Amino acid sequence: MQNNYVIFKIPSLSTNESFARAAVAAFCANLNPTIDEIIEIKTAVSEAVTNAIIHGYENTVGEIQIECKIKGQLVEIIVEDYGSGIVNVEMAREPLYTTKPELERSGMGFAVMETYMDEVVVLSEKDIGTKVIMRKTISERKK
Amino acid sequence: MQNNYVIFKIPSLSTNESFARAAVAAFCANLNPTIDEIIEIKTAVSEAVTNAIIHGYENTVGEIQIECKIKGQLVEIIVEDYGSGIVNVEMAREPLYTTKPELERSGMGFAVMETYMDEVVVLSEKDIGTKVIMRKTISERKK
Amino acid sequence: IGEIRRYLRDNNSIRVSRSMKDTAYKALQIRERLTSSGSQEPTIAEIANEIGVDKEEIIFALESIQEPISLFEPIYN
Ligand SMILES: Nc1ncnc2c1ncn2[C@@H]1O[C@H](COP(=O)(O)OP(=O)(O)O)[C@@H](O)[C@H]1O
Ligand SMILES: Nc1ncnc2c1ncn2[C@@H]1O[C@H](COP(=O)(O)OP(=O)(O)O)[C@@H](O)[C@H]1O
Ligand SMILES: [Mg+2]
Ligand SMILES: [Mg+2]
Repeated sequence: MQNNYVIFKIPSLSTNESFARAAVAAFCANLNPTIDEIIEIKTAVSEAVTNAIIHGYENTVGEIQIECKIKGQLVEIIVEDYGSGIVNVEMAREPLYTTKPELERSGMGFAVMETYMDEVVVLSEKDIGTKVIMRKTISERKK
Repeated sequence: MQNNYVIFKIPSLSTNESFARAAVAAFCANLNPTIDEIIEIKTAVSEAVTNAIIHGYENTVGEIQIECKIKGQLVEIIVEDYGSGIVNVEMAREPLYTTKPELERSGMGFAVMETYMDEVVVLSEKDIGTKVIMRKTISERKK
Repeated sequence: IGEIRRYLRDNNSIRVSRSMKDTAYKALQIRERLTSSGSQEPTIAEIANEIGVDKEEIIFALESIQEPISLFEPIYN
């Protein structure tokens, strides 16, 4: 299986969330994942994209870039925004931590990403943006 | 219906043709097309992407950029490569004209694009690349 | 999350390629049914609504049952 990648840029409209996760899932379909694995990837991507929309670009619309790289059975997904950034990443990553309790946010987005992906790296800088890097290895299956 | 767009970049591997056309069609899903309209969009995009792969990047692999812009019920799709370019666009667009008869190419790619899309514009320059702009209006349907 | 994981594990052995094909066939059946009963051709949104999936999924699912277009074959109708 060849190395492959796709990079998408979309505006941070909530209508694009379903497109983003369906597109990433379809791109990963070549690795022959199980339904579970695809649901996990879609859910993790959804959390990262939602964060970019409601936190990164809170009162505005900006561009979100999603990169999906495949190397063998390894998938790496990067969700990037050029919005508000996170001041304290360690604190933000704590389960239940949210800056939007009034929106009934659960504060569980990062916890979900960490549960469903093998590795999650968050790079962020105030007023510059946020980059969430997630990796997952899809198990090989007997052909 | 809001203005919206997606820009995506993928390497010119034949395995990406299927993903590229489905991704464009999926993005157009917001316009509420029928399955027939989806097939028409996919077929036109397929032709343009195949051309970028086999002609634009003939003996190599390069990047293809696909942009899809939506304004109301109008969709504009741009397929761009930075490869060999077309020396004589008018001649290339003639039905049955092909530079690859040995591959049993039909020379009908542009004719197909023109049949399924409302408008096709081709911009190209030798050794710089090719840009195919296609537009289609999706009829409104009762919800 | 524990609950979600338990629910998901029930689908464990099924590959996504299989479920995508199923969605595609359902979509085509619905289209067939609605068209032959005299109604206008259904839209992707109507079909997605009936199956209960995102409309983008219907489109990627339909792609999964399409024969890959050979780069060496004439493609026009
Ligand atoms: N892309 C982002 N841009 C700015 N802030 C973010 C971003 N992603 C996450 N955050 C911050 O991290 C917090 C925790 O995120 P998360 O775990 O997804 O919980 P929730 O979204 O429910 O608040 C958010 O409340 C927000 O303050
Ligand atoms: N992206 C491209 N880059 C370079 N040449 C191209 C490109 N697209 C089309 N062409 C040229 O235009 C011709 C006609 O294209 P087309 O109508 O699709 O027919 P076919 O692909 O079957 O040859 C090709 O044979 C090729 O010479
Ligand atoms: Mg969140
Ligand atoms: Mg062609």
